[in-house]
Amino acid sequence: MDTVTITMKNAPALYLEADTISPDAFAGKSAAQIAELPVFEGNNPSTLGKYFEVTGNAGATAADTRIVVKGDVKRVKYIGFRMTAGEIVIEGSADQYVGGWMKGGKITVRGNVDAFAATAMKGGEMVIEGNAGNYLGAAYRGDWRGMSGGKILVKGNAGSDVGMYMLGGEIVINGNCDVHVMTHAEGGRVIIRGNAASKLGGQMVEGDIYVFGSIDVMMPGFKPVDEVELTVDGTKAKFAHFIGDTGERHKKKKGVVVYGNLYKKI
Amino acid sequence: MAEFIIKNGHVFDPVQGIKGDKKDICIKDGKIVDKVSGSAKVIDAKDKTVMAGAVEIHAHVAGPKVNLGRIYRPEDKLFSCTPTKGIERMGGGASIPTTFKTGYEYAKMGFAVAMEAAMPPLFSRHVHEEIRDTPIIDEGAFPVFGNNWFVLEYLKNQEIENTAAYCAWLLKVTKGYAIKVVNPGGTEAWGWGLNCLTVNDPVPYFDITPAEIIKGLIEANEYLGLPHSMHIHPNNLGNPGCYETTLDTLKIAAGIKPKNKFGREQVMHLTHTQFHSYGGTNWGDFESKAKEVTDFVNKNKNITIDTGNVTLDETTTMTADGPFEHHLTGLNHLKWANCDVELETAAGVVPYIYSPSISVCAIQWAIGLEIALMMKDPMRCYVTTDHPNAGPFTRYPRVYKWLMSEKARKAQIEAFKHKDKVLSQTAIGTLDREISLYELAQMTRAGPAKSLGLAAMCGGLKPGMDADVAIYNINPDKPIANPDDIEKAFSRCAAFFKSGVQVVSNGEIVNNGNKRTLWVNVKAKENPQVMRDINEKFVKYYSMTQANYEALGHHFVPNPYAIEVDATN
Amino acid sequence: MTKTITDVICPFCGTLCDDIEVTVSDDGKKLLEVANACVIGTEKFLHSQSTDRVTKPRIRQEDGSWKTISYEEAADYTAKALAKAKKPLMYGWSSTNCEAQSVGNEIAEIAKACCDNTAAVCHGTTLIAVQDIGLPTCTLGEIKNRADRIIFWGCNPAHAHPRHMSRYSIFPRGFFTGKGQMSRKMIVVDPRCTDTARMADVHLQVEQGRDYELLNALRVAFKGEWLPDVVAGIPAEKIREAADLMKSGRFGIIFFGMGVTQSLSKNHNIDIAIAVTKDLNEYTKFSIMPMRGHYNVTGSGEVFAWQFGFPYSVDLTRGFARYNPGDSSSIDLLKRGEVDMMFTIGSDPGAHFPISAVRAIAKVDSVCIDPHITPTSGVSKLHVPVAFNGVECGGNCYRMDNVPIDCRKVVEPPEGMMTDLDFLTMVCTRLKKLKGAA
Amino acid sequence: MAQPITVNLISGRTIQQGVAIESGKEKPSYRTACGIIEMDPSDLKRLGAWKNTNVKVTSDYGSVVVKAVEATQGPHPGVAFIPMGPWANSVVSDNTYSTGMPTFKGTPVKIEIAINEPVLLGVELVQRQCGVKVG
Repeated sequence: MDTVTITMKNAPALYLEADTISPDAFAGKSAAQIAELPVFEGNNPSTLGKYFEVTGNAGATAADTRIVVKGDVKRVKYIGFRMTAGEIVIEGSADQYVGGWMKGGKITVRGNVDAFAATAMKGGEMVIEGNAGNYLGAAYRGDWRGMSGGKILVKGNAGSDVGMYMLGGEIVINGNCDVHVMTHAEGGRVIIRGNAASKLGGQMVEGDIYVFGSIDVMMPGFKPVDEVELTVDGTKAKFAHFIGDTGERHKKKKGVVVYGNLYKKI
Repeated sequence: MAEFIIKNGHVFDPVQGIKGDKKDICIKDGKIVDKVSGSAKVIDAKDKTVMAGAVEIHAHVAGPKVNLGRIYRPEDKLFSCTPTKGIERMGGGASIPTTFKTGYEYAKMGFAVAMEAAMPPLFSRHVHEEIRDTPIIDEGAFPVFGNNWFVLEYLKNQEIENTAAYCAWLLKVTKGYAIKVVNPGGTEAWGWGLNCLTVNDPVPYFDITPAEIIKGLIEANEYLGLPHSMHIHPNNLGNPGCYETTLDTLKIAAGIKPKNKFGREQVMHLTHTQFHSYGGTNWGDFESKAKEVTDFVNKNKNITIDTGNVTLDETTTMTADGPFEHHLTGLNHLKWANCDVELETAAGVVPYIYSPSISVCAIQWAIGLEIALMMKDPMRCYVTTDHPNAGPFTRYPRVYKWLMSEKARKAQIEAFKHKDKVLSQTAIGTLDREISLYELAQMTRAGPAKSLGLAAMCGGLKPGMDADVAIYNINPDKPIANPDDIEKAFSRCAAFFKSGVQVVSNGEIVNNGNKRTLWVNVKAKENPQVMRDINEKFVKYYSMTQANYEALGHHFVPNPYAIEVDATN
Repeated sequence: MTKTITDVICPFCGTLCDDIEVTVSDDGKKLLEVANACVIGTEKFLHSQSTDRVTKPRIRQEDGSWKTISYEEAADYTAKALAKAKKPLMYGWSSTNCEAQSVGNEIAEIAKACCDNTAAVCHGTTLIAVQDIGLPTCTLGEIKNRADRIIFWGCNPAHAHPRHMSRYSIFPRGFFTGKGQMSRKMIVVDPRCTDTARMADVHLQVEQGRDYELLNALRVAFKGEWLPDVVAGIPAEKIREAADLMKSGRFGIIFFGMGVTQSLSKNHNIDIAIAVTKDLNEYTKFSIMPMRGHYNVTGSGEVFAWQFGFPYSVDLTRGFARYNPGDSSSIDLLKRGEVDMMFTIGSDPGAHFPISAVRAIAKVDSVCIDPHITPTSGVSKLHVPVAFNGVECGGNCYRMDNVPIDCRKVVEPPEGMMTDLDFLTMVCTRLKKLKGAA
Repeated sequence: MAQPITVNLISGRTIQQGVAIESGKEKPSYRTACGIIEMDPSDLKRLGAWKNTNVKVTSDYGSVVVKAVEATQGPHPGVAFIPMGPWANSVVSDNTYSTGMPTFKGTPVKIEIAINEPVLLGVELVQRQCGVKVG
């Protein structure tokens, strides 16, 4: 695997859209060619090289390419956009759409990410060592096909609307989580090791939510059914089990109605 | 205006009976002429196919439900919006393109005219604003009448004259083109959450049946002598076994003769026939009844149809058949929009994915093609996708490919997950007919133009007609090696002239043309009773005043082309 | 001598009343009387006659004072500012007509701008919800003729849409509702006991910010499932009664407003209210409708949608249209410091945006096109006063139920004053020259 | 000395606000209509304020001086209402939760008596808050 290091040298006055920072776009290119890749500051077309110092050549394929992003990229959007393979390490914090529509590969962010990270993710892995913004692993506006595969780990807190319209895959949040988790979900699971706010699992058709900490306000559409002992994300504990959203439509499998599940650690 | 001469092309023109002969086409002052001066610009169409501009008889391209589709489907545009390019404004939308993209895409495929198939009269001003912003192509819009309270009340008492007077008034104030009927009576029933699934189901409160509405509107249409016939989307669309309702609907036209000065020979146009040709009792034993429906139409010359071909895409369904869309969202659980329109109609919108892996979708695909292949007279059967219901209009070239190549059909059948089911539930595997270029010109040009009463104006290349001329990269002298070449050639014209202006060159837009709004201006007998009734309904039941109802003024219809009808005798 | 113009459209709120009568002087220069309009609409027509109107463009000088300039100079300034900007935001559009919006869109396309309308702080979250779940709705005449269950959720028409109840929803006697108010049951959901709530058969005084839970509880109640004893401050019994009242009607409607679009859960509140409506269609007929605020915010969404494909928050900076509120929405753009030029027309973000967003406007180059003196003009570099649309010029507008109604001109603007359309056309011509566009 | 109280602030339209914005936002009538906070009588009592007293409203997002008036559409204890306009917008939450929509309704605010501080006119208030130089 070959490593390309890009270091922010001229920060944008506004925000930079750099959907070309991905192993797929870098693959097969030299440092000089990578520096020529297009980026946009507002309506102003530019090149990656105008903002970043690029060192190292990419591997022949995306899978053979590792990108290390250094410097302040808090105002850079779309890093890892639609990536299918390879690896990106962001040493600081990044802006919106990190790993948006990604299908494979791995993204590690040492700092925080803003909203819309892993939008409609299909596969691969994302690790955010700081906090995640709103709409982590959610669907794009209007689409009923949200995150369908892959794994996201947030070591800090997450914003609102985690896993909206989620169909599959897993999101683990070590910290706390803001309102609306897995709204409209039809599969997948979200594990919140910290506290949750409210509005969990609204309009949920299928899927699983696990909360280790507190929940401010429960949705009325989640009915307490029993207590279960489970091993979740390596932790064995007793959980109160709720099913819901009982106001929503549900499929039947073998004559039995399938609900979404909410497990709250006791 | 410039003169052009298109030389050496293979001309297909059903209006003149030209079947691929090499013939020069001359254009002057926006019209086809016999000859032009020596200064005419020469366009070489050697080894190419030349046809009149195509005519779209039924598509949902402008108006409130189309725009609701755009508004509520951002995902239909994700990663597919196109930038401003030369004189082309930016565009977007796969199944529901923006107005600019709609005009450009039609023009790039060689279309000169498109009819918006369902205009809610209360929203006519909206429809016309969108038509205004759709470049190049001439457009008209069909106001819907089949659930209109005036019509229901007049026809309950068999008052054809009053119905006709009301239709004439509504066409004028909405700048409408034809009498459209959607799920007659059923959409009014939907006002209460109900429906009419057969032609004999009574409409709640109004004490009338769909059959009476259909018959009355055919008679009113012929009473006025409108250019187009009554254009119907029958009851019970899209349900297994619906073909019986379709046949009951078609039978209502029996014995009625067309009366008009436009050369139109039908009294009923059955639209998106594919959706109305289903047998079976449920989705499990779902089967094609294309044969039963086309047999009937083949025998009855006073009916024309269009196909409604399924293109196997993700699309957005939209129809004035409100209860149907409610039914559909119950099946696929995708987002449901509905709008009931006071005194007049309703509309619904639901996204739909015609997946080749689902047997019902594959059977629907086959039925649409069967209809076109089983219809004996291509002048009475027109290719549509009921855009965007069975697929986007941008897929026409693919539908042409399937119609023109048995090989292409076989390849698609092979690709289906449930191909055995397609073969057992339809006759598609037994049909070896391949539509010729001449027949295609009938089904997409001369035929729909005649059915719309526009035969003197468009759909052909006869001197005196509008100079709408499309040139395609197809050499009819050579066998087509790969059916995909058909799709490619019809997707982008080599050149297209609209009203004598070259608007497309090598598949690119080079001129925004001079688009017109087609509407039908009926001079009808004065009818004070109907005028009083209209006045009363506005005062009592409409939510806006009569004075603000008309689509009037330059910002709605900047370039009108009125087809005059004298119905005073 | 005076003359009376009938069937005039009121350019204030989304109710877009079209039965106003306006009396003008014989020369058509003075507006004398207004009949049929509500108190706000009347004020709108009459204020156009005030003598202290700004009638010429003004540019702010170094010392902060205004200098009067010509419309030509103002158009030059605007075109240059747009041409120069990397990410201009063209905001507003809700108090102007569709023709002006259309020219504005052309400008935005050439300038590669972000464009947004007042849905951003009004029913934008409704649009997000509609994109997620759809919208079973109807025109206002359907309510008048059929509806026997009227629900006002988080809206206060007695104040915000003063003639709504008398024209469409509560009092009118329609085709199937001959007894008017007697044929209807009215439910109001609001954390305050509003003047609208006082008229209701049932008032659910919901805990502020818990509409999502209450709507969820209604869905649960429809299905007869288990409910906690109290949801959002409302006892389960009362929720079940309200659910039964909704189900038992022949035709129901939920009207909703800022109480849900602007409270916690935002789009989700609407999303689940639409789900409630959809559920009710299993039992009876039900519709839902946003109480749109500005008289032509709906039209702006329509024009954006047919030209660009999205109803608001459209980002054209890359040369093609994109949309994602949270990224391309005005408040976020301003708050995040993404914008380097602000163009405002037909709205007043200075008064109606949170102060952090207004500060961002004050920091950048800015043009404000508005007949009034407003907080926005107060923080802008250039103020271009224009004729009052719907009073001094006509043009098409869309009512809250998407019905288009062509506004009427009833009186002449002060001499020399331009309309929105005139001024935008001048800007467009100049911008095309600057950008070398066709 | 009375203690500040904490309430949940919402904003919204009133008919007086509607009339005032059409008659001129630079005029005192706009301040009269919108430079107010409607409080439940029990909250006024808790604050120890008479009606029509100027109060300072402070949130995480800013602060503003408005006149405290008795709720016209109450009772709504614990909830206070400032009509839509720059006074409300000086203190409302600008958190959009990435939906584009600020949280105009539901901002926790602190209210304290500020008898001697003036309520500014609408345009003036915004100009001051933004640091705009006015000639």
